[in-house]
Order: sequence, then C-alpha cells, then structure tokens
Amino acid sequence: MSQYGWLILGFPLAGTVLIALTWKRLPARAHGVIGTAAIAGAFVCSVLALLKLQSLPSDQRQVVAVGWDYAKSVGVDAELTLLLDPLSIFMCLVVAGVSTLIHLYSTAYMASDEGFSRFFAYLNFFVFSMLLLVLAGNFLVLIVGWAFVGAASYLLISFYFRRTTATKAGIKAFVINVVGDVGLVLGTYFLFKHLHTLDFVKAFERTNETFTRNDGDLVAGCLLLLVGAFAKSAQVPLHTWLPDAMEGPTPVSALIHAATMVTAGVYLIARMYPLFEQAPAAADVGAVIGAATLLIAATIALVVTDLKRVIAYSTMSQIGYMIMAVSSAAYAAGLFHLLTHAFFKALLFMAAGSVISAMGGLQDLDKMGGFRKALPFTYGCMVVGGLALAGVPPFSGLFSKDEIIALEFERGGFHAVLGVIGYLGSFLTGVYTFRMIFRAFHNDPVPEAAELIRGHLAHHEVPVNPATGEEEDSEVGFPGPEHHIAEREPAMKVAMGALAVGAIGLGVLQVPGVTRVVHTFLEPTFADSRYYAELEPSTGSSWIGLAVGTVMALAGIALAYRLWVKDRRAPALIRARLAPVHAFLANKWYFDELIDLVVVRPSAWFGRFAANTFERLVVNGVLVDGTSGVVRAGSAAVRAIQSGFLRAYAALLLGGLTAVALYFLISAQ
Amino acid sequence: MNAFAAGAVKGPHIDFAAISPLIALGVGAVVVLLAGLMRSRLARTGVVPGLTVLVLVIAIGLCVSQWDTNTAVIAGAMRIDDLTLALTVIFCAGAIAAVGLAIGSAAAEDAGHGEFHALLLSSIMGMVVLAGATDLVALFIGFELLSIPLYVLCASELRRATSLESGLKYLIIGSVGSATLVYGLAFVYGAAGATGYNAIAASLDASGFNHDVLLLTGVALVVTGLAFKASVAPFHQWTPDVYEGAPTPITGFMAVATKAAAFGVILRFFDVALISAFDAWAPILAVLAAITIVVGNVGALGQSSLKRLLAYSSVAQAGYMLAGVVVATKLGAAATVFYLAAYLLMNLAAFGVIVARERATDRGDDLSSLNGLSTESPALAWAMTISMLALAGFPATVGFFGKIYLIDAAVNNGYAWLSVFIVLGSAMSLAYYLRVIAAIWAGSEHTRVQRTTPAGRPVMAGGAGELPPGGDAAAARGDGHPLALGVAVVCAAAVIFFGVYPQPLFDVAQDAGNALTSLLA
Amino acid sequence: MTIHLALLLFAPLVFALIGAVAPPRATAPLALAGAVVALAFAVALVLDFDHTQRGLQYLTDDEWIPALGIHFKLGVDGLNLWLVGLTTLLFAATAVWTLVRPQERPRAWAFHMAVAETAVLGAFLAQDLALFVFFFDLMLVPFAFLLLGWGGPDRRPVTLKLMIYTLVGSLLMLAAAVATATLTAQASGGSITFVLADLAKVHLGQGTQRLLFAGFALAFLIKMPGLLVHGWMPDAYRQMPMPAIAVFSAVLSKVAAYGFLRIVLPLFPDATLDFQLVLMLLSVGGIVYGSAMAFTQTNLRLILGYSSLAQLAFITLGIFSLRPEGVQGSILQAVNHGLVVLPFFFIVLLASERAGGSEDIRDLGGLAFRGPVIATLALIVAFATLAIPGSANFAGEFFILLGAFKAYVALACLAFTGVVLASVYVLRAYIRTFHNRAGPRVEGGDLTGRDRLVLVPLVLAILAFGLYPQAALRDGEQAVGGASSAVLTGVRSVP
Amino acid sequence: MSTTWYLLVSAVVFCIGAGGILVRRSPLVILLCLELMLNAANLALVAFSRANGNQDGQIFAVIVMVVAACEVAVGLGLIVAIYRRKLPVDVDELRELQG
Amino acid sequence: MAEVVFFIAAIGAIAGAGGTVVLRNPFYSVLALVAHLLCLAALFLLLRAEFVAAAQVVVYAGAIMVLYVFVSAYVGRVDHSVGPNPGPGLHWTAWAFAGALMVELCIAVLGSGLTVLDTEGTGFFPGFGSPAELGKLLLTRYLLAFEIASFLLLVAAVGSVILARRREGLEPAGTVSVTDLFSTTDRTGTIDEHEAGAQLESGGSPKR
Repeated sequence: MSQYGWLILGFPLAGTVLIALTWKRLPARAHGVIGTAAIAGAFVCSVLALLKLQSLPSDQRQVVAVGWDYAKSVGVDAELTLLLDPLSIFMCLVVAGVSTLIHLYSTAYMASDEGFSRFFAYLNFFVFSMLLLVLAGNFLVLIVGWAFVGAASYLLISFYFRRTTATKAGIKAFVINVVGDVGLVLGTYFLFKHLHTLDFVKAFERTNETFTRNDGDLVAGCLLLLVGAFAKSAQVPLHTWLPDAMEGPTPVSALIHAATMVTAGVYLIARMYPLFEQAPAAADVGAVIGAATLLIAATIALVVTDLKRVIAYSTMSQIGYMIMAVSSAAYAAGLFHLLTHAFFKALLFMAAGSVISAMGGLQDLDKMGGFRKALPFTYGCMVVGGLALAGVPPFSGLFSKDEIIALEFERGGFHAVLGVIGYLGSFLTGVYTFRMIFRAFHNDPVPEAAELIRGHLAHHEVPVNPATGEEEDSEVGFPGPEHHIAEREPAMKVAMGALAVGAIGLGVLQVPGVTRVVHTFLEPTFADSRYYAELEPSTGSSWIGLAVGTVMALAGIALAYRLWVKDRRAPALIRARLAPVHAFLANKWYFDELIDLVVVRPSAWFGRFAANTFERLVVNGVLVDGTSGVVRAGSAAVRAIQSGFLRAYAALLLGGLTAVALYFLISAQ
Repeated sequence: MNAFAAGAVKGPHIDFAAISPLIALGVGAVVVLLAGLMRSRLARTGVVPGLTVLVLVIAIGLCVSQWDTNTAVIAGAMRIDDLTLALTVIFCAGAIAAVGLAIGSAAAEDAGHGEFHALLLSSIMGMVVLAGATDLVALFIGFELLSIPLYVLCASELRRATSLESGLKYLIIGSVGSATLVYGLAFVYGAAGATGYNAIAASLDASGFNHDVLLLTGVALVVTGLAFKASVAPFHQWTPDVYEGAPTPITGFMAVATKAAAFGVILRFFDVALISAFDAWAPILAVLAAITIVVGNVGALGQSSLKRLLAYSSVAQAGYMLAGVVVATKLGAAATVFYLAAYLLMNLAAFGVIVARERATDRGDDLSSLNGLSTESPALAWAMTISMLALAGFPATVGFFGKIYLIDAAVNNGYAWLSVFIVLGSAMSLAYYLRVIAAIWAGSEHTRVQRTTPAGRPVMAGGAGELPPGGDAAAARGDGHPLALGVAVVCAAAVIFFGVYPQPLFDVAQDAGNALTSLLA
Repeated sequence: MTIHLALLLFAPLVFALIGAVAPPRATAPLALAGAVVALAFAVALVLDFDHTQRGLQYLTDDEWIPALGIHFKLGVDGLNLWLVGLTTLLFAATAVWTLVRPQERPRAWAFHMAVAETAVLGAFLAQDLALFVFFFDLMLVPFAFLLLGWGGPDRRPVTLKLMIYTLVGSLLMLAAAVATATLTAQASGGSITFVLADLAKVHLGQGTQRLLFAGFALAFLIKMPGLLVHGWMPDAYRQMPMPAIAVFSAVLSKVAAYGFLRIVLPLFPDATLDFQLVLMLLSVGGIVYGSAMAFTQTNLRLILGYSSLAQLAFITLGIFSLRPEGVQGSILQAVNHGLVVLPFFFIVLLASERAGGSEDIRDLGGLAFRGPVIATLALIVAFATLAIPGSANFAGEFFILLGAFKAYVALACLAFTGVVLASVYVLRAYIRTFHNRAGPRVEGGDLTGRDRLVLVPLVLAILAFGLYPQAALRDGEQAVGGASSAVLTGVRSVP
Repeated sequence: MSTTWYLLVSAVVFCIGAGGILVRRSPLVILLCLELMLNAANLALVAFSRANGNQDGQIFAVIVMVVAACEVAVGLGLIVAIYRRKLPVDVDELRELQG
Repeated sequence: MAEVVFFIAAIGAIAGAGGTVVLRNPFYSVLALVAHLLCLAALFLLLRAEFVAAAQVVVYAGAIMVLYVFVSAYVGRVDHSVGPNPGPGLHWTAWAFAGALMVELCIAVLGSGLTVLDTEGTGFFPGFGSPAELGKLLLTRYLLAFEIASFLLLVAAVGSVILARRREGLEPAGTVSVTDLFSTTDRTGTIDEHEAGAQLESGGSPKR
C-alpha cells in the first residue's frame, strides 16, 4: 500500500528532475510527453492505490507510510510520513486526474512557447507538491507541500517573467501564501504545544482527551490553520492574489488556480476535522468567511471585464461554498463540490484559453463577441462548464452545490442564513457565468472572430501584455508567437472533451436518494466525526433544494440573457444609475486598497523609517558618529593642550601635582 | 661613634658577582668613550658600536648567569634579584637595538661615536641602579644617571632644531620632575626617618605613620616625579614632543628602556617601601592609569608623525602597565614585567621600520613614508604590521597575552573597572594602529596601481623574516638600512613567537614578580 | 586524547605556508588542497561522530600556558560538529572560487584565507576560554587585510570602522573572559584555569555573572551583527571583496552565535535567565528591522547583509528561547544560513559580471532569459534563503520559532513577520535580478563550466540538507541538553 | 626653632621656584628656578636630618648638590648649543614640536 | 640668638628666591640666587650641617653660579621678545598652582603627626654633620650613591662637551669678553668660545 504513496509522489518528481536535467539535450516536445506521462503515471498509481484501499476493511483504510526521520529531535517527531486514506486518495485522484488532462492540453496550448520545457518542469513540480500536500502524514510534511505548491504557483504565475505585471502578481501570490504558511506553522505550534506530536493520526487521537471543547489554544490553533486555508484558497481577505494570478498561462489558471491548489484549504479543513469539531467556534468562523467570500466574489464577477478574472472570481466564490461546507461539517458535500468544480472550472479555463488564443492573447470581454460560430467546440465546452457552474440540471454542479446548501439548512441555526446566502450565490453565479458566455460568444462577431470564421487565426503584429497593453520584447519567445485553439488541436480537444464529460456526468455520484458514492467512500476517514453520519438531509428536502437551486440558476441565466443579448443597452443604463455600486464592485470592494493601507504602506513606511531615519540617526548617528565624535573631540582637546609651550607643560605638571597632593591630603588621617 | 678613633673605616661588603652587570656597563662606558678617541674613522664608526654591543651582551650574559639570585648589595643600596635582572636584560636589549639603529645616524655622528655610546651605556647604568635601588639616595642618583645622558642624547642631533628643542624640553620638564621627586623623597625620609626601603617600611609599620599627612604629601610628590618619567598623564606632555624631536634610535631606546626603568622603580618603591600605605596610593594610581589610557589613546588619533603616534601610544601603554602596579600583588608585578618585555619587542620592531623608512624616503617619520611599503619591502611591511597588531593586543602576538595578564592581575585584586579601561583603550588605539597598517597595505592609489602591474611578482611572503628573492631594486631601496631591517624583523619574529609560545616570558615575569617578597601572591 | 583536531585546525595554515614559498602557480592549488584536506577531515569527523554519546569527542588537551592555566584544548560535540563541517566546506568552496576567479596577488590572498580558516576552526573547536578568545580575535585580522588589500575604493575608513567596531566587543570579551577565569579561581579557591569545563563547574555570583554576560554578549552581538550594533555592517559588506564577504557573512557570524551556546549559557546561567527577555526582544527587533531594511536596499550585497542580520537574529532568538527546540534550531540554522549565503554571494558576483559590474538591482534584470541554469540554481538558493518549508532552513526556523513560541508566544508571533518579510525581500532581489526586462547593460550568457564547480556542489548540499536535516539534528541532540543544561534546568521554574 | 619653621621656608622656596618656572621664558632663569627647587629640597632634607637625628639627609643633600651641578652643566651646554644654532633662547619660541 | 639668625637667613633665602624669579635681568637673577644660596648655607649651619653648608657656599654659590654668569653673559637677556606665548592666563594659573601647592605643603608640614617636627630635633652626637662623619657614611652606607655620583659628573662633563663644543657645519659663534658679563643691555660682547667650553668642562666637575 505505502509503495503507491511513494510512487504517486515519485512520478511527478521524476518528471521534474528529468525535464530539468535534459532541458537542452531533448527536444521540447519530448518534455511535454515526459511531463504528461509522469502525471498519468501518478494517476494510475492513485487508481491502483484506490483499488488497494477499497480492498481493505473499512476500519483499516488508513495507512501510514514512513520514509525517514526528517526532523526528529528534542520532542519534535517529524518524520517523512504519508497518510493514505480515502480522503487523501480522493484528492490524489482529483489532482492527478485533472492534471493529466491539463498537461495534455498544455502540450498543444503551449507548443510554440520558448519556455515549453520549463513550463512542464514547473507543472510537474506543482503536481508533486500538491500530491505531497494531500498525502502528508504529519503537519510538517503538510506544511512542506503547502509551501511547495505556493512556490510552484509563484513560478507559474510569473512564468512570463519579462512582464512586470506577472512578476508583481507572482510575488503577491507568494507573499500572501507565505502569510498562510505562517498561519499554518503557528497554528501547528498551538496544537503541538498540547498534543506533543506532529503526526496526524496521533494528534487526532489525542485531540478530544487533550482539549476541552472550544479550548482557547485549540481555537487559536484552528483559526491560524484557517488563515493558512484562506490564504491558499483565496478567501476574504487573503484573496487578492488570485485574480492577479491570472497573469500565468491559461493552463496554469486551470490547474492551479481553479482545480487543485486553491482547494487545498478545503482539504485542510476536512483533514483537520477532529480539531475543528472540538473547536466549533473556529469552524463557525470558517463557515462565515466562506459564505462571505462566495457572495463577495460573485458580486465582483458581475462587473469584471477580464475573461480569466471572471472565472477566477467565480473560483473564489465556489471555493467559498466548499469552505463553508467543510467548516459546517458537510465534508462529503464540500469534497464532492471540489471534485465537480475541478472538472467544470478547468473546462471553463481551457475554453477561455481557446478564446484568448483566438483573440491573439487579449482577454478583455469588452473586445470580444460573436465567437459562437468561429469556435463551436469551445463554445460547447464553455456552455457545458457554465451550466455546471451555474447549477442547472443535470449538470454536476447542481448536485454538489445544492448538497452543500441543503446541509447548511440541515445544520440549522445561523447555518440556515449561510444556506440562504448559498442560494443568492447560485443566482449570481448564473448571472455572471452567462454574462461572460454571452459577451464572448454571442452578438456580432468582432474582427478576430470574423477572421477566424474565414479560417485565419488572428495574430497581432506586435505582442503586447494583455494586462497593460505594453509592448513586449519579441525575441523573448514566451508567450509563444503562435496561438492554439481547441478546434485545431486534438490534444486540447481530448482534454476538454474529457473534462466536459466529467462536468456533465459527475453529478451521478451523489444524487440525493439514489447514490452516495463520495459519501460512502470517504466514510472511513470521517469515522470519528460527530456529524458525518448524522448530518444527512432527507431525500425530499434535498430534492426541494435542488429545485430551488435550479430556479435560482435559471433566473440568473435569464437575467443575463436579457441584459447582454436581448437589451444590450441595459447594462450601461444600470451602470450609470448605480454608479457608486459599480465603482465599488469594479474596484473589487477596495480590498487591494485596504490591504495597501493597512499592511503595505505601514511596512513600506517602516522600511523607509528604518533606512532613512533609524539607521542614520541611531545606528550610525548616535552609536557610530556619536562615539567617534566624542573620541575625536577628546583627541582635539588633548592635542590642543599639547601646545608646544614648555611652560604650559610645566603648568599642567604642577597642576597635576597639586591635584594628586590634594587627594593624598584628603585621604590622610 | 668616632670613626677616626676606631681607626680605618671598614667599607661595606661588596658582592662583585651580583653587581657585575653594573660594573660591566660602567667599565664599558669608559672603554667606549676612550675608543671613541681613535683617529680612524672606520674604527670609530665600526669598533665603537661593536664594543658597545659587546658590553651589552656581556651585561645580559651576566644577568642571565645570575638568574635567581636575590641579594642586597652595597650596604643595602640595591637589591639584585630577578626583577632587577629581568629589567636589566630589557634595558640592554633595547640598547642593542638602539645601537643597531644608530649606526650611520646623524646623532652618533654629531655627538661623536664614543661619547654617544658611552652616554647610552651610562644611561643604562642609571636604569639598572634605579631598577635595583632599595634606598632613596640610590633611587635619586640612579634617576639622574638615567636622565642626564638622555637629555644630551635627545639633543645630540645638533644640526636639527627639533632635536635641540626636544633636549631642552626634556631637560627642563625632567628637572622639574627630579626636583619634585627629590622633594617628595625628602618628605618620605622625614616621615620615616630612614632612606632604606626596608627601614622605611619597618619604621612606618612601627610608628603607624602610614597615613600621616607628611608622608602622603611626600608620596604625592614622588608619584608625580616617577609618573613623569613613566609618561603617566597628566605628567606625560613631554613625551610626544621629546619622542618626535629626539633622534629616532634614541626615541626607540627611551620608549622601551626608560619606561621599563620607571616601572621598575615604581614597582619596587611602592610595593616595598610604601606597601603599608597601599590603600592610600593604590586608588590614585588607578585613577591616573585610567586617565593615562584615555589621554594616550585619544592623543594618538590623527597624528601623522609615526614617532609622535608611538609616543602617545607609549603613554597609553604606560597606563596599561600602571594597572599592574596598582594591584600590588606579585601577579601584578609579573604582569607589568611581562608587558614591559612585550612592549620592548613590539616597539622596537616599529622603530626599526621607522628608521629604515627615514633613511629610505625623504618623508621622515611621516605616516606617508609607509605608503606602498608592502610592495617595496614586504619584510618591513610585515614587521610594522605585526608590531601594530601586537600593540593593539591582537592574538598570536605577544601583546595579546600581555593584555590578558594585566587584566588578570587587575581583576584579581578588585580593579575590574580598570580592565574595562584597558580594553576600551585598546579599542580606541586600533583607530591609529590601523591607520598605519592601512597606509602600508592599502597605500595610495598611485602605489596600488604600480603594485598590480608586475604580474606574478611575489608581493607577500609567508613569514615576517623573508626577503623577496632577487635583487629587486625597489625592495632594496625600501629596506633601506639592513640593521634597522634586522632589528625590525627579529623583534617582529619574537613578537609572533612569544605570541604563540609565551611560556618562557611568563616564567621570567613570574620570577621577577616573586622577587618582590613583600607582596601577596 | 587525539591529534585529529589539531591536524584539522592547522591543515589550511600549513598548506598556505607551503604555498607562500612555492612557485606562484602552485599557490591556488595548494590553498585548495589545504581547504580540501580540512574538509575531508571534517567529513570524516561528521561520519565518525558518535551521536549517542554525550560530551566532547576527539579531545585534544595540552597545557599551553601553565602560568595562566590556559590549555590547548580542542574537542567536538553536537554544538560545533556541523559548524566545523560548514566552515571547511565553505572555505573549500571559496578556494575553488579563487581558482576559477583568480584574485590579484594570489599568494597573499591564499595566506589570509588560510589564516582565516584556521582561526575560525580554532574558535569553533576551542574548549578553553582563552583559546576561544584568541581565535575569535584572530579571525578578524585576515579579513582586515583582505578588505584593505582587495576591497572597494573606500576600504581604508571602512576597515577602520569594521575593526574598531568589532574589536570593542572582542576586547570587552577578552576582559570578561579573563575576569571569568580569575573570579572563578577566586570563588573555587583553586588555581586559575581557562578550561571551559572547569569554569562551568563553579557558580559565580549573580551580579558578577551579569557583568560578564554583558561583556560576552556585546562581543557576540557586534560580530553577528545584532540590532543596534550593526553600524559596521553596511560599509563592510559594500567594500569587502566578494569571496571574503561571503565567508565573513557565512561563517564568522556563526562563531558569535556559537559563542553564546558554548560559553555564555553554560558559564552564566543566572545572567542568561535575567537577560533572556532582553536578548529575545533584541532578536525580534533584529528580525523585523533587518527584514525591513533588506527590502529597502537596492544593493544586492546590502540586501544580503541585512538579511543576514535578520537571520542571525533568528538564531539568537532560538538560543535565548532557552528551550532545547530553540537551541537545536539555532545550530541547524547556523549551518543552513552559511550554506545559502555563500552561494548567494557567488550568484551576486555572477549577476554583476553580467551587468557591467553593478550590484544594484536597478541595473539588473532579465538574467534568467540568457542564463536559465544560473536562474534555476539561484532560485533554489533564494527559496532556501527565505526558508521555504522543505528546505533545511525551514526546519531550523521551525525549531527556533517553536522554542520561542514556548518561551513567549507574542514574541514568536512577531518573529513570524520576519518570515513573511524574508519572502518579500528575497523574491524582490531575485525578480529584480533574474526576471523583468533586461537591465541596460545586461549581457552575457549562462553559467560556465568553471563557475559550476563552485555553485553546483553547494546547491546540492543545500538540497541534500533540505531532504535530511535530521543528520545535524541528531548529532546536536545530546549537546543541546549538555550545553544549556544549567540554564534549562533553571528554566523549568520559570512560567 | 622647631624643624617646622625650616620646612615652611623650604616649602615657600619650592613653590617660588615652581612658580618661577612657569612665568619665566628664559631657559637660563628657568634653570635658576630649578636650582631653587632643588635647594628647597636640600633644606628640607637637612632639616629632617636634624629632626631625625641621623645624617642620611645630609648625605642626600650633598648628592642633590652634585646632581644640581650636573643638570646645570648639561642645561647650560644645551642653552649654548641652542644659541649657537641661532635658535631663540626662549622657551616660548621653541615650539616646533606640538600637537 | 638662633631665632634671629634663622629669621634673617630665612627672610634672606625667600627674598633671594623671589628675586631670582622676579628680576628681569638674568644676571641679577643669578646674583639673587647667590644671595639665596648664602642664606641657605646659614640655615644649614643652624641645622648642624656644617659640611653641607660649606659645600653650598664653595660649590654652589662659588663655582656653579660663575657658570651661570658666563652663560648669561654669552647669550644675553631674552625676556623681551614678543612672540607667541601661552597667554596671560598662564601667569595666573602658575601662581595659583604654586600657591595651592604651598598651602598643601604647609598643611602637610603643620598637620603632620610627627611630634619631632615641633622640636629642634632629636639629640645628636658630636661631629654630627661634620665632613668626617659624612665622609664615613659616603664610603660605607652610601658608597653606591657616591660612586654613581662621581660617574654622573663624568657623564655630565661629557654631555656638556658634546653639546657645547664647536663643530664643523654649525655656524661659528661670536666671542665673549669678560666685560660683557656685566652688561645689562642686549648681548653685545662675546667670549672666546674655546674658553667657554673649557669653563663648562671645569664647571661640570666641581668636586673633582
């Protein structure tokens, strides 16, 4: 069993190293193959691990694989351990599965890019990190994986490193992720202080006997873990990096910033459920933040005009659902949504990538339109993804999302309010998703679309940075000079098709009253949960919920259709009438400005203060110049007294004598 | 008590073996003086210094051969013990170096070789008397025999106005010091009723006048007189001027030997005769030590004359050494002697380099004369560098252990605060020692450029004692004076040797410290 | 009693002395040989070390100066084993560096470097207080010469500043060391001794301990440098020749941290407890301040300088948490920091060579395009520097902060800001050097084969250490208890 | 007359000599003032000798006289040498060395 | 009687000392010092120091002072030059220090616990202070000091020869005539420099 764990990690790592070492010796194509194959290998291993796991009795489906002592000293018991249980295998399957498809997509999408090999090395490294994260058997390894995905994310966001926008976005993402790491580490400290172990299994066993319910340190620890989760999963207020992360190549957005990495927070909360159940106060905070995020992100998505950013905010919003779910003990629902979301969101990004290619690299919705005929396959995929996202039956998103909402109502109390917010979110999701689709694909074709219909893929004379319009060095070679659309690339088509199938059909895993595959599969992991078995809405109420959800989604889609297809002057009117609201949303609720005001500016001020004032006045002024000044003054004095006048010397001698004699007179009896 | 009635006066027993170094020096002085009358210039310039060195070597040999004697000689006027002998070796070693440095100098030429060297030997004789004196009269006469030849020697470069100026300044200030000293000695004599150290100590113990105002005022005057000789602030002001003005070999000699003599007499006078008034004089000496450390180090900053810089440095070093006296323990005395020996080596290396540079450049003893020394003469450069590092108390030089020993002594008897002054003073001293090192190694841009052009030329050798191979003209010019080079290199090598293996010096110092039996361990 | 450590200690010096008389062409290889011999010794030492045993191993103990009770006593235990390894590794790397980038006047250079290595090794190995002080002060001398002889245009005043600044501390330490021995002898009634083990047996009075502690602490803080007493650092970092500052930053600062562990904690346990909070506050201040300064600087050397300030503050924080975790982390982190700083400096050199000699990030940029290998290696080093989890640096910081957390939760939380800021300034430096558009004078290609000799082994060492930091932790475990047991026992009564 | 009186006279003379050194600029007169100081010491020595009833002080005084003579000889020689070099025979103008 | 002599001699000594310092002309200063020395000799006699008193008169007042006279005539008076000086403050400081020192010395003398100071002195044996007694001491207890003193005189002689003898390359001095000795004006006359050197040498060893 444990060898599968190592193999799952080994394939992508080997892929990274192999690509890195052969970057000059092998053709770039080969690296695409190696990268994809490595991930596919990991997926196969995951499947094998799944089969192996299912063959075990359910109470033994928790295997710990021990590598070697990592940092085992003076009471810290950090070994390199992997934990293979249904939850981690579930995550492995999602990560490896979606990754394989995205790698496949990338082999075509990135084909003309100079950084092709680098891209696959990074991407493989990311998958390795992500798998390490989900397979981690103790806190330290989890943190390592956690940080590695952050690093991989950084590398891929600033993949086009000649763009200052990209490098800025990269550092922003990384730093916020480090904040999350810090939260995680500090949270670990709070827990370790009492549990005296970093091992998950041991820690969870000891939780209930060590901590009373809502124990102060436990809540603090859990809240800090939440900080980690929020930073990684782009929850308010640590979400600002995610929209900027769209600077990365589109497959990266699909893989990291939609399907896998950003859901790590969900995984974390699910993984730590024994702690959160013992610290419900912290769990409630998670749920509320999740709900807040889903709403805030959805509202912003209504006004954003950058194609990828719309999807990014939608991702935030959907992860809000998941966080809300797992924080409310709806683990299976949350993870199920994670699964379906991975498929339809990756699909949406891939489709968006195709559109962006068709636009010659531009991402602005304002400049798009009428691609329906030019990109029929892409359009289809987009619609499938959109419907799944909005939650229209029978697409997968409906089942997963509405299961969450149903469970919120089932929990009762303030969770019911969260459920209402969930429905509101469903409505908004419908609006913004189809706003995007309608604006890109419907209405009159823009020149690029028209050209494409005539069979010619638009290329700009001078490549520009889509974010700023700044001209780019042409000799750089990345982004590549050529663009690739799904219609012309079989690899892209295969990947998108596979994802589309998942987006449509995965709902069958958890049809209320019919199937509960995910729930059953994950049961061994959550065996000790207080809620897992009990928290179960009745089939009837679930179906009612599905109905309400469908209505909300359709209402949203209808509104979008009315605004952006039927009555195309309406948006401008609304915008004019609600100018402050629009400004508020367009500025993303001013979160960037707020963070700038609260964190960045004070830090920068402190840095300037340190450099210009403190360093100059205290460190160099008082401590260096002051001291040396005193010495120098003393030197000047001594040399001034040394006037060369013999008589003055004699006078000092006599004066000294007088003083010495005075001392002796006084000390005499 | 009628001597005439008793017939012939019976002279005191004289242990000729014990005072043989003194005799050797005295006889040597006369012989050298006579040898200086030889007509042949070669004889005068060659034989006289040779004879002088011979005398000094004999004196050292006699000292070494008598090691571990401890006897009062000539009716108790002097004590020949390890302290006296150790200091005598230091004087003679300093003098040998001075003779080496003085060969070919204007001072010896102007003064006449015989006279010059005879005066040098006489001065050493005075130092020996001073270091061994156990009687106030012997102390005073030794003090004068040490000083008067030096007044002349300072002024001996008669063609140079500053030499005369330094001679006059030294003479007048020195005489004021002597007068103060003798006045103080008079008071001490008056209070104790005797001139012998032991008699004084016994009398003070018996009469209980340890803290009598008359005695202490006398002590104050004596402190002033002796402190003046040891360049203790605020009685130090003659030092920079005289050191700068005097002929460099004499400056080097004065710096090491006079200081050693002054500390010898201070040690013996305070720790033997006045030991019972310890609690009265120790605090003020400690304060003087602190002032001296500060003034010396502060004054040396910003000096461009190397001799002047070393003069202030010697003031500071006097402050360090005073710490060994203040504590009035055998450890303290040993530490002082150790430091004196260390100081001899460190300083002579520096003076050797200064003499060499005075001959080689037209910049005299100015700091700029060292610019580019690292290329011109690596041996000199290393000697100077080692000397400066040692004076600053860096490890792997003897100065490091000197400081450790002094601090040990200070802390051991409750003067920890003084050790803080010692180390802070050392830190300050870096500011000027490093300027010297920087001048040698970093030099001016001009010399730096020159240095880089001849690629592959061995610029630095591994050890201090190594000359660059081949007849490199620049190097030969830089080395200047072979004897000065020799002095510098030998002393620098010794500084390093004793910096790594200081035990022999420690043994000597401990023996010397133990000679003061009046002290506690 | 063995002679191994003495051989290790003097190997570089002996080779350098041979090199000084050998033909000039042989100098650099001989210097390298000396460094490699020392490295081989150290590796053998690490491999042969018995980590289950408490106390010193490979003891060398001879009387050096009986008059003062000073012994030539060397030994290794968990506290210094890996630091010795680090020192030899980094000096060997520097020797290779010198081989691929020959310095002017190679003989002198090699000689000073060898003296430096011997002095640093001596300070790490010394088990006698006077011997420690001896080497501690000595190691400054070669660097003064390196700065004077090979430094930047302002080298003279800067040498002065560096030397005086650090020597003020060193000399106070000298006084404190002598006072320690003397007062210990007085307290015990025995004869004077400087042997650390003997000194630790005697308990000095509280007030005395405080004063002595202050002397040592000041010396160590200045050398590190610690906050407030880092005034020498910017100038020295700017002016020193690159290999010299690399070693200086990587190794010398660790001697100071090590000094706390070897000397201060065992000898002055009471004072350590008294000053714990002060030192921890100073450390946290250093972490925040150093990090903040590091991201305001534009000169890469200074970024590294201030980052070192912050990193050393982390190490101090760990030591003065007075928890085994913290101490353990500090030892590990000391090794880690050395391991990343030297290659980082080399990378700065490579970058500046490709940007017309400028070390200012405003003149750099875009190097990754033509130099992907450099960029990748630099990336690994950069990530290790910012202590990304998975690097040994993170393991070190994890332990340090855990120790600090156990001592004072609030301070640990503040210290974490340093972790965040580290990612800011390291990535800023990395991006401005390797990413973005090319700077105006940037040209030149990728890593050359010769430069690879320097960089690759070090990066491999970083990676290996990141995979298995346990190696150092295991060896340190016994000593951590031993070195600080006096304090740590006292700590138990502290809330 | 008690010894104290002699000592007081000696003290006065000593201080006059000391003050004289400070106020006169001719090295010649300064040497004279030095003589005054030495003579004051002599007076004190002889007075103490009388008070203590031993002759050590008188011997001391004789030695001091010898020393005084020697200092004078060298001092005057120096003054002559300075004069011959056409340097100012004035201690205030001999200040090439300073600082 | 002794009191009268004491006061006369004491006042004379102090006056002589004052005169030495105050008089402008170095020549008069020398004369004042001679007077001072003679008074001092009287005090010595009162203190039963016959040999010292005699030596004072013969050696000091006689031989040494003659040297002064010669040299002061040779170099002339110099107290009139107006060059740089340490400033008027030094004058006041000088007397302040001297005064303070005098007060301290007086306190020391008056405050001493030594009772013998308040007497005329302890008893003495016949021959106290006589040349014979002193001579005996010089040859026994103070033999070292005596021998060193003689050596010191030799050294002083050699030293003054070094300093004062004529050399090539140094500008020749003028000559001094005996009449100039009594000149109160600027140096006008000269003395034969060879003679001056001889005088110095003879003056250097008054006891030989």
